[in-house]
Amino acid sequence: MLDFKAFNILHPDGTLGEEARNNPSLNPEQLLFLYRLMLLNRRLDERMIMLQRQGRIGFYIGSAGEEAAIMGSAYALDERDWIVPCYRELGAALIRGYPLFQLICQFFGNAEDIVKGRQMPNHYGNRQLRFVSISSPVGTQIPQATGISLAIKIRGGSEVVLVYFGDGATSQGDFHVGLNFAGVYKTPTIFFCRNNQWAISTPTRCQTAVENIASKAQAYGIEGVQVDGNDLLAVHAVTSKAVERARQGGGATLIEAVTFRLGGHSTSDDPKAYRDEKQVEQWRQRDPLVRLRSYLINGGHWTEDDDTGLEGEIKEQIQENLKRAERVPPPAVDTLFSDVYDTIPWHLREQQEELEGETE
Amino acid sequence: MLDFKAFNILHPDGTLGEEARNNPSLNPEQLLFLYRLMLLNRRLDERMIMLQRQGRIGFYIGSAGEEAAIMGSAYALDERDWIVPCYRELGAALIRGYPLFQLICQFFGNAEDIVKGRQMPNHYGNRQLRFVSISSPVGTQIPQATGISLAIKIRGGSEVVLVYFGDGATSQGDFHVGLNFAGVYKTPTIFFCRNNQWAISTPTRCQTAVENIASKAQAYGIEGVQVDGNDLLAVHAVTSKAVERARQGGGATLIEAVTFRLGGHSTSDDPKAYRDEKQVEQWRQRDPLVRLRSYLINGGHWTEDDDTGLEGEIKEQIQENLKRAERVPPPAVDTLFSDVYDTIPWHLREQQEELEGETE
Amino acid sequence: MPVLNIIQAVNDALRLEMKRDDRVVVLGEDVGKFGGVFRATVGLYDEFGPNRVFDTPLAEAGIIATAIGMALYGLRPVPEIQFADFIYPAFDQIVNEAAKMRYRSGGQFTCPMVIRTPFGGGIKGGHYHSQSPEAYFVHTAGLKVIAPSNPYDAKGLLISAIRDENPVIFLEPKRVYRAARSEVPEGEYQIPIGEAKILSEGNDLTIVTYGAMVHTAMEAATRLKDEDNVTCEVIDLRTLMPYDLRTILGSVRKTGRAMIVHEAPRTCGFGAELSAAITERALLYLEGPVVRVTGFDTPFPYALENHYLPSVGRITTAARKLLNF
Amino acid sequence: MPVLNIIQAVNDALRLEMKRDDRVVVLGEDVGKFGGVFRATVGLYDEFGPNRVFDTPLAEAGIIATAIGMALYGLRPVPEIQFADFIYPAFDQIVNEAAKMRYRSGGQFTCPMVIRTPFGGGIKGGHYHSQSPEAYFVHTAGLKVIAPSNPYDAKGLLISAIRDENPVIFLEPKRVYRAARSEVPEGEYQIPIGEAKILSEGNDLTIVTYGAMVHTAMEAATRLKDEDNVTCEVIDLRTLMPYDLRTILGSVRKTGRAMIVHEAPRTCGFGAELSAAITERALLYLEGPVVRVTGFDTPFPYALENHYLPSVGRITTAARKLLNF
Ligand SMILES: Cc1ncc(C[n+]2csc(CCOP(=O)(O)OP(=O)(O)O)c2C)c(N)n1
Ligand SMILES: Cc1ncc(C[n+]2csc(CCOP(=O)(O)OP(=O)(O)O)c2C)c(N)n1
Ligand SMILES: [Mg+2]
Ligand SMILES: [Mg+2]
Repeated sequence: MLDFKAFNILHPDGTLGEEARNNPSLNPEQLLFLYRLMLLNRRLDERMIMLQRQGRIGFYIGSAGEEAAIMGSAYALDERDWIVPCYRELGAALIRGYPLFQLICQFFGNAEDIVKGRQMPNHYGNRQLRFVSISSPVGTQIPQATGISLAIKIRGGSEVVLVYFGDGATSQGDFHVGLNFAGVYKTPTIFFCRNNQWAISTPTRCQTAVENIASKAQAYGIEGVQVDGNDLLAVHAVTSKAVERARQGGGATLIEAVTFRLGGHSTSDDPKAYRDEKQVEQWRQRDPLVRLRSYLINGGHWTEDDDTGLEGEIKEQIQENLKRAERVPPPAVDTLFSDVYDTIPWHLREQQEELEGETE
Repeated sequence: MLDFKAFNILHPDGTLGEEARNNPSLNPEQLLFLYRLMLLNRRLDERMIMLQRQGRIGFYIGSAGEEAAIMGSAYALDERDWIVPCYRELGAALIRGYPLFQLICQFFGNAEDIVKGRQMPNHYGNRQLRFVSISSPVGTQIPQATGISLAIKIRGGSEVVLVYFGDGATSQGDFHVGLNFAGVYKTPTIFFCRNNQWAISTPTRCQTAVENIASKAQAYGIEGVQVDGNDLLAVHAVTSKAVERARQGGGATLIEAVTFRLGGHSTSDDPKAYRDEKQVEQWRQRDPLVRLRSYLINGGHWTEDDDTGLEGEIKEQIQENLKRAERVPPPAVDTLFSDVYDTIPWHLREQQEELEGETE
Repeated sequence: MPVLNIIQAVNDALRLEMKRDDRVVVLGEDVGKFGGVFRATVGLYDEFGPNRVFDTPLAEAGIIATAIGMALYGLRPVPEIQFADFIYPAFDQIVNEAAKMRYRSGGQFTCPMVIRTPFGGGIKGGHYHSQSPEAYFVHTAGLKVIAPSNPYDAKGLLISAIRDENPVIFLEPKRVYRAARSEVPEGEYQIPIGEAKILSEGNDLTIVTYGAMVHTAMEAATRLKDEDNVTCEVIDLRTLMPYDLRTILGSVRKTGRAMIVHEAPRTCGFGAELSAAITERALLYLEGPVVRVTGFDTPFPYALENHYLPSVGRITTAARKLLNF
Repeated sequence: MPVLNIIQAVNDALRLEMKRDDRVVVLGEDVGKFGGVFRATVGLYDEFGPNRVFDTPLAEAGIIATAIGMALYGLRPVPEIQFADFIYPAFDQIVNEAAKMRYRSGGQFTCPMVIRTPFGGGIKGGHYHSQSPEAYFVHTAGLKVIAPSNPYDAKGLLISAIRDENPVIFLEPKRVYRAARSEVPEGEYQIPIGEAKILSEGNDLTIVTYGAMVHTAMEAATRLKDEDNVTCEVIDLRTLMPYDLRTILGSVRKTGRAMIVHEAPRTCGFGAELSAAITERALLYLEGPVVRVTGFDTPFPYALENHYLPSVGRITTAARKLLNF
């Protein structure tokens, strides 16, 4: 699994490969911006998983090991572009400028959660940021993304749409219809598959008989490319190219980022029950965060001290937001009945009164 | 559309091409058997369409122009093998030995219809013949066929499964999941796509951005092959190969038979409203029936006189069965309530009594 | 006023709304140049072009998901599902996605769209060209469900549906697509979603129905009047969610008897809800149980569809039984 | 007798049936080596091997279609849908195909299979890990629907379901998967499909319920006894289609009052059917309307799920209101 031939720029040891020459890299400032957010992402995940263990939140989905795939791609977008996430793209939300406090309130499902405590942790969404509402059903977002991008095309817009999903999602009918519509209508869509090798306990070889998920693009007449998903530079380069092509009317791309889920599927999952620690260890050697840090330090853009400092900052930032969020009360009971429709119909109004009456 | 490069043996003018040398042909006896059924198929279609116009049956779906694709493939199977049809494979039913009277009773939906008058014309099925019950929803049969073939594999059987569908069906999620499961489990399935260029009024280029539907096989790690669907010999050769491979554990094949629907989608459809007569005329030149007849006559296996005789026989055969079928009464009213479950539950028993009482 | 059938009325509503609001787009199988297998979108392609009216690949999940995406972007899609029987591949997109989008995003993202689809039997369509799936959608919070019975209502309700901010399932009674004709005003007008219409006033029995069954119920009411001197109040619900309980209750409190007529299978059908809701709120007014005359709990048959569908005979028999309760 | 929880009872039933009948196969997401996300299939892979117990790609339509194909061939598939909320991609295969196969083929082709799936709220699962979709399936002719509330019934009903000749939706109450424990006989036994169980005898009020709500209803009954000296007859339906109307009516004719409790949204929920059916047949015995205490007509919430779910408080309040009608 580790000798895949996916497109790569930054080697696991933090040195640049040949491809660096052919691809405009990100400048140190950009890289540091990304590194900061990647570290925040990692620490936030760790912290929330701990909170879940302590019973302070109900559930959590982490993304350790997949940050480069998620953030390298999201960073290739403009503000005007749309992100259609699944549940594991916290990094994309952070890149997008999703306020940390808002995210944490969502994890608590409290009164300041902008989705009003209506969904499980990790199922946020922010219209202003063009970061679409997350749902659990695997794959549903894929053809929706095609729809957004078709609307853009119809209206002559210049935006593109980046949609995320896992290797498991490629088995759903919705994957097929989403990519097929995109091929037929030549929409500005980037289909970004995080192939993290596992769908809960199911390995990718049980999802598909082909080795290369990116090759499925051929069936739809769109571009396909496989990239080292733990290489921030490669992911960014490949996605930028796809964005460019989409923006210029060249149609959709399927990107397969080969990566690995270092943690459990979610806090409900114990991966030791189904996978070999050796595989995990091998992939830990390819940790995208460590790789980027090595590169930054080797290049003289960053020091161990800087890192210690950043760790401290992040810890405090998370701590502060957590403290604030934990003080926020749960959503008001009447939020149970709003937003089912734009206005509350008679039967829901009655049910609301009934709830008030019956629990007096 | 006419210069496609699909695998071909028998040229449109009835002469054999180069590929004839590399492929075991069917012997004249077999060819005559097939020709007789092809002609029966064509005349039966014509007759039923006329009956529909006269209001004697409610609806009909013909297959003119697609007989070689349907019959050449079905003929490549053994009796033990399964056929999973869609609504346009009358020819496969005939090959299978589906009694003509039974078919006609189904078109009438009368008391001798083995599906008990419960479905529209063309939605038959015969368990004894391993010819699965037809339903209207496009594509649902595809993953079911994978399921049958997986069962065969699990039980160590030697049967294979041949499933039919149109070009339109390739757009459904069910196409994707059916082929994907077949790839993953390496099942003995032959996915047979009649690419007849149209899905009602929608041309194939609106279903998919790729030219070659057979190439979609790659996405599932199964074999894919495109064949001249109006060439009985080529279809038979290609399908036989796929059957052989499947039987030997080599897994599934997607066959795309490039062909053309000469008539309307069904008796509810007037194709003049959406397609060019020129296209139809071009394809009429490639009529699989004419092609086979030319070959048989050129080879000295058949004469114009034989043909006139056969036409007479067929006419009579159809006429006789029609007469008999039209005398059969409609299904008894109590068949409304049986077969919903294996036994009739209380609520259906009550509803049956209610119907008897309320229509007294 | 011109006399139109339902297809023409639907077509008229689509054309007017497309003219009025360039965010309205029509998509579905065969709806483009061809104008739809029932001809409901005829002429729209020529008038508004391929960016506003287009054929899709044969995939209902794709049609609805595409419409959801378009709605998220700010368009007003009006997808057509060729027959209601074929809506199930899109069930997940409708029920888990479109219906829940507003709620789950705290009101940020919305899915205004109208899913048009012909429903109901009586055209010799068998299992898969006859179904009445309204109960599935009425049971799904977040959806509105509309089922007009005539051209006038069809036009006014479709216009309202397109302007509505919520996902709407718009069920068109295909049995009377052409048979139901009425005067239809030119130009735009709206019929409010959620308001039933009392088609005939009566004192003895309330018949609540919708879609093609309205016509059968009206015939039965005439027969009951003629043969039994019984007057029925026939209510055409028009909107099934949110439905007009107030009008129903007003009538039942007057007549003391209620009958629901629909084609869909009985068990857990929409009639069950109406029956339960009426009994909950008007028990003391009832002179007999709320009666359901419906399709049976079988798949929709072919040869015997006239036995399956509620008929004038079944309605009148049931009415007489109720009147003698 | 060993004391088991529901998961263990389900596992036990699967093992026994797989041993007894080599046509029984188990398939679904993560059900193989891993044993399922709720551990219901643990150990089966080791005991019966990859030909009898296997993981599928992540596609519910594929899982059910594969099961249909296997059933057509003569196997007895027991597919698992990981959460009932994710059954909709397979809705078309279930509703248009499995449910109609026997009827449409004149009884030639059949689809005996048991679709196991955990359902219901109370585990902080939000919109997509809490739904109760039973009404969709009860409304679909050709399906049986079962929802046990405890380990003993779960085992006996699952064995019956696997031996049944029809497609069965087997809804497992995940909130009490581990919490509901009871003595479960070793070895095989069957509980007949279609028979309800009276859990407590009473004279004042009949409470009809199923699944996890059985436990809430029993608590409410205790409270009503303690605080109001009101005795409730609590009926655990166990099978929702075909449901045991005879037992319900027997009880209602005795108590004169009926309440339905379920988690699913109210409108067009299964409670509507029960209410309608009771009123149709026992109107003159009723001392008040049939009352529904149910989930609300909203998507299933997250933070407020305890307000959404029928509680002991809501049940007792509604009961008192009915008793004072
Ligand atoms: C339709 C549907 N089926 C099943 C599930 C349960 N489930 C949640 S995540 C998951 C695995 C997803 O794997 P993948 O697509 O590879 O994404 P990853 O979790 O690895 O990022 C499953 C089976 C679901 N959420 N939706
Ligand atoms: C799920 C579904 N959607 C729509 C239809 C209506 N319909 C019937 S046949 C058909 C076109 C099918 O085209 P294709 O698959 O190419 O087969 P062909 O009719 O050309 O043989 C359509 C849209 C249907 N039967 N099922
Ligand atoms: Mg994965
Ligand atoms: Mg076709």
